Amino acid sequence: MADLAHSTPRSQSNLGRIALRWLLYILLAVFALYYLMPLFVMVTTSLKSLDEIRTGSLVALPREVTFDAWKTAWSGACTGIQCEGLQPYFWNSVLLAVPAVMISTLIGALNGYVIAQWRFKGANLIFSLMLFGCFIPFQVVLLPMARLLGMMGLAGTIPGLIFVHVIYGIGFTTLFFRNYYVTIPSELVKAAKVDGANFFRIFWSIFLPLSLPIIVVTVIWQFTQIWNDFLFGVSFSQAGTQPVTVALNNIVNSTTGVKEYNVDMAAAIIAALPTLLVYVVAGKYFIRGLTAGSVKG
Amino acid sequence: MKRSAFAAVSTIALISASAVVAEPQAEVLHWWTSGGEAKSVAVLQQEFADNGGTWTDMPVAGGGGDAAMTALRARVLSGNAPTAVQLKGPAIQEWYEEGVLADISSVAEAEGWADVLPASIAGHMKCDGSWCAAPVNVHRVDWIWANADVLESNGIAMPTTWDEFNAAAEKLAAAGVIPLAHGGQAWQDATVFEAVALGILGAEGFHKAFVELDEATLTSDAMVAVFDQMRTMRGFVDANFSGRDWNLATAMVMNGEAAFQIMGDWAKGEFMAAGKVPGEDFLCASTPGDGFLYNVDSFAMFEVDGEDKKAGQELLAELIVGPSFQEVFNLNKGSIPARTDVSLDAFDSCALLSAADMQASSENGSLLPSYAHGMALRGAQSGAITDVVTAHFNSDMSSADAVAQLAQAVANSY
Amino acid sequence: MSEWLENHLPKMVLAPSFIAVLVFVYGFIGWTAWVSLTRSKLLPRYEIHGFIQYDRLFASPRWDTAMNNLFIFGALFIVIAMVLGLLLAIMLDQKIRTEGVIRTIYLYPMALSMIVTGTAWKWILNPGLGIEATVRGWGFENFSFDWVVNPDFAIYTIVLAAVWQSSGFVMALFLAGLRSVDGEIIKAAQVDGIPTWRIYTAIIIPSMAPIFLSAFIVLAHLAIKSFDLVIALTGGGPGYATDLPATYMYAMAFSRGDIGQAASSAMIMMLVVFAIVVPYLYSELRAKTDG
Amino acid sequence: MAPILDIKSLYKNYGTTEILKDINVAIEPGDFLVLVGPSGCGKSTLLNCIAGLEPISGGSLHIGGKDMTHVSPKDRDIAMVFQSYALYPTMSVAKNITFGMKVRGIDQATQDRKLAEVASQLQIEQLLNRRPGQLSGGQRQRVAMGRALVRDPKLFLFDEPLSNLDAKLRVEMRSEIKKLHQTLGASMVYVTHDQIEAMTLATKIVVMKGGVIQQIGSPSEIYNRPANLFVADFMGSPAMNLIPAKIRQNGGDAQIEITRSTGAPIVFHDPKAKGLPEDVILGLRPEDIAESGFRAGEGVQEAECQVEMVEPAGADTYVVSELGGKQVTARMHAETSAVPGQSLSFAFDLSKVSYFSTGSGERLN
Repeated sequence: MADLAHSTPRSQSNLGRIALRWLLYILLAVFALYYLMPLFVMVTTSLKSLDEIRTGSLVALPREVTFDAWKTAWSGACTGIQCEGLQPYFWNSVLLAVPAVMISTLIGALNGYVIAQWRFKGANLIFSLMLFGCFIPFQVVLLPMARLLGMMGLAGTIPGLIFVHVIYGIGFTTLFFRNYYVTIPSELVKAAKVDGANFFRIFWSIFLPLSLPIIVVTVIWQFTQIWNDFLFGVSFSQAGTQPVTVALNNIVNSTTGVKEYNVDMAAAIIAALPTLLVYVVAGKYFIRGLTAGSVKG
Repeated sequence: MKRSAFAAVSTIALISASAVVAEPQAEVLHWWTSGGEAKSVAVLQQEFADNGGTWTDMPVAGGGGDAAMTALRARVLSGNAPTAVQLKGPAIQEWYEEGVLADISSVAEAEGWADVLPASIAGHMKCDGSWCAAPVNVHRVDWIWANADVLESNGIAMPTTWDEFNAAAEKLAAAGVIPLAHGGQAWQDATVFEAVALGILGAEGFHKAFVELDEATLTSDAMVAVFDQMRTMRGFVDANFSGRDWNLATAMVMNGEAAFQIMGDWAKGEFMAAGKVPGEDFLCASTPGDGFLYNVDSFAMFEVDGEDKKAGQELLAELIVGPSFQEVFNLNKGSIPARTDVSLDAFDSCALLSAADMQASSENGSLLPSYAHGMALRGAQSGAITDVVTAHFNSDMSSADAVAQLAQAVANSY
Repeated sequence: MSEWLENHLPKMVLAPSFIAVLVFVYGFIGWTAWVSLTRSKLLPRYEIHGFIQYDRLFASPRWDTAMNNLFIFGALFIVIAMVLGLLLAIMLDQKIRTEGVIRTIYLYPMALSMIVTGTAWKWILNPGLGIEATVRGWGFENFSFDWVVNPDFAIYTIVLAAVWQSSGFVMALFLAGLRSVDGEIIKAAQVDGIPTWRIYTAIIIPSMAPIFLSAFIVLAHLAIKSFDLVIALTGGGPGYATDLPATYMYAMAFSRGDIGQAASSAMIMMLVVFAIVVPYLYSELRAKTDG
Repeated sequence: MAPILDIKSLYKNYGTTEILKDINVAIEPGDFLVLVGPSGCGKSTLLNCIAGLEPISGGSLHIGGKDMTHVSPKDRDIAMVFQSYALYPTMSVAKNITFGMKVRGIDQATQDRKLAEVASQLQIEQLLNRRPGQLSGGQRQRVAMGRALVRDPKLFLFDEPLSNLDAKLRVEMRSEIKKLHQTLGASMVYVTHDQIEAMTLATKIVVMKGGVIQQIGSPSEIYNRPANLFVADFMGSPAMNLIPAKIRQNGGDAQIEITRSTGAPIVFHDPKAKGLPEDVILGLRPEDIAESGFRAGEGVQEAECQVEMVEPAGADTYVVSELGGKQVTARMHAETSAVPGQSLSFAFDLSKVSYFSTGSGERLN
């Protein structure tokens, strides 16, 4: 596939090829600018002082770089009467996202394994019912979910939030794993059965070790969804269990107070750091994982 | 298995928290999160703590309380309502009708709230005759703010009629100054609209239209005139107003980029934060016309279990309406106290003006609830009106069409 | 006994998820359907009042705008994100030296929520602060980019930001697709002397049909659920020119205390989802049972 | 001695479709049973049923004298080699081979010993630390065999194990499997669609079509006395000539008349044809038709035939002629004088002839 670029046949002159190559790079750069623009605005603003923001252009390089806003955002900004910055909420989000991602990934893997490799009557119907669940607008579920969480005694707790994220993550995680596992020949399961391995042993010893690429895709997807979630976070948390997006919203979206844009922006970047990091570090594996089968139909 | 484990953990947490007998507890849901606001709430928390209470803060900002209301609904449905919630206007009665509010009449009667609160404001705090909410402050909504230097250099005085305002605006526009700093968000459009409506319809007309939803008034020629004035105002706004936050509009006035802004008295906080002095750097006046549109923040107490929480509610209600808190809080927030017997010595000139106007309006019956800030109508109706107002302001809809749509939208909102 | 367990273990493993989906998706849809027939206000009530909420919904000009916007926004967003994603993927597939960096730059918006980027976008799009002002500052006095303040164009800024957020992901999907195309077919085509662009249009792109479908589904799902995007960028304005069904529903349910109305709009949204997803599921399952 | 594998009236349905119908097969210890048939005939399904990988819908199945009808694969004392080898991709070769033992909790020393044995037997010692992905097709095949061998099962099952190899390797592995069978004396069931593989390996062949057994027998029985037209046509390459013929009963003798488009019909005599219906299909393998003078014996009868095509194939030359409206192939020696278009005298060995019913296709003699 990648040979395509270099072995273009004689129809093009050398000069034309170089020009084309330049054009390609210029285009890529232009798009890179488009994608970077908001981040640029956020970073520059977070490094300015409030005075400079009030007086200067919002979209310009800082005249004087200061990291005060970052310090404030992390440990000093007020989200209500508590002025501890994002810090405590950040850890709430970690406590919430890590188990939720792990549980929903594991459930998705098991579900995908069953649907792809242990087909039984009705499995496809169940799968499509689950898939449809991915498309339900989350606003719809807020109120009945609140009621159920209350009945289960999970209202306002982090386990409650984990529960909600796991439930609404099942559709996508199952989809990912199922599409990955259908590309694995079913003879593998048969061989393992003859070898004496049972359902879970086959999953654990044979399928799970094979699943790294799709686990990466699923984890990235789920982590992004859960970390960035605001709606569930604001609805199903109470004081002390609010995730970082709610705190960020409290900092950024005050309606009738003085706005500190530099702190807002620094807070926004801090709140986004984990997901950014995941994409930067695991981005390569993301493409690989997609290539490894999850994109098929 | 897992669930019961969770339940056990939270039960233990509850038990350990309530081990000390009836120490006042309060989890307070509010959307005061920015610096000045948060400082104001911190005052309350301090007083609460000084009286032996434990305050748990549950701030949810965004959308003028929308996000907080989302959280509230989920909390109430899950049977886990916060102890106290920032609620205002008819929403208090709406929640009361759902049967989830607690009665705080005992506190109110012991503290004699009826004697110190203006009758119209007290009315908002009562549900079926009993007290169900405690007022914190009075924001005046129908303010017009101006940059003193800009007015002076253009030889303009604060307008007292809309015609004067229009004339001044045209003059300013000719001089290259943006006459009206405005942020094109639905609630800001509605804020300007109600100020205009109050000026043109008068106090009685305003009450008829936006409290009683009287169809004749809503479709009257005067209402057409209100929309006409809105169309005129649209011409005084710069091209980039859409989606602008209100405080950026305030900054335009501060910088002299623009001359006027019509906004509630929280805008004063922005001026103050930038070190501007009222009367010197910036001017405040009520918008043209008689009357006073108030936006009263208040706390409603929800039905909760546990002696400690009930004790917390009573303590909180007592403190909120207490004179010391009313003074300190409003100094921070830019509003004026809800109770009328608080000393105003420490307040700035704008606040004094506001307090005096409130007194006068209260006496002549022109003390009116702000529709744009959810004081006059229930959410569905005020929302329906705002839809039309903002649609008209942001398009070339004719005033006659707007009036027709207004009546229809109101009818369709029940 | 152990044999019974062995035979039914797969079903038992799937059962909790299935039950969860039944309750938390279909049960809740049923609940919403019920509530949409009531006069629920602040909190749900359960006495049926017929189709009054639907009558109100269809009488509301704001809902009209929201549905129109959904179709404009949905169509543009899906088409542009797909085309751009494909284009970027093809460009990145030309042995670009800095591919890793560029790919990350294209992909990172997916990692950010709009709560994070909303303010930055607002400034960039605002004519007085952002692109228009900057370009004018460079001396192009007549440059104009004021979509966000123009009710007729504001919806396109939503498209712009939505494309910004999602096209990188689509690119990743397509890039993965390009990388898994059988190399021998391409070699065969090159031997046949077919020009590069023809190889793409005639061989590679058609072979990625399943990816188009996947991308379409992901994008359609984003389009229908788009909510924080609008809230952060325009708040539905100017006026309610950029309202979408999701924001309409949210406004009704949570700022207006009109839950019955919100439920009826949710049901209509669900019907739209249904119309898109069911054919997809049908084709998906048919293809898979054939194999 | 009890049969090592005994299948009695086995049925297999998917919903309402019958995949396997009334299968009855038994083999003795040491037998090499080959299931052969065109793709989709149900032979792989039958193998999966034997392995316990597919539940059966009816009938019973005994392995080693024990009822295994509802026993799970791991307890059937079998080992299986798959078409795609089904090696565990994330495990080394050694781990692939010992995985089954590990699952069964066999001690490490035994595992190591058995691994060493099998590895030397298959000459894969140098591959033990590699991953399946690093192996060639033939090597993977050996590892898959190793995984089966290490089990010492009562019954080996092979599912088209050679079909993914190239021609040369296939022949090599085939003889290796045969050798293995002979040295181990193990019982094996082997699925293939390649009739040569079936003939070379089997001690017993089951020919299947459409989920129904067509014939069970030794390779020579299957080859020489096919039970019906399908078996006759499927086994052997080039295939058996199947020529429509008319039988005229003539007192003690029977006349067999074969029409042809050019010239007069051929008439043979065969007492075996006595009592057969008038219309039959006559089956004769190419090697039973020779050039006159190269074949003599009791049943040999000669006839002039028009040569249409001559295909030299090294050791033999195939000569094609038209009889009864069919192309008839004769296997002649390499130096045959046959030339297309010429007439040649053919010798037909009627002692080897098979008669089939035109209606049912069943063998008549």
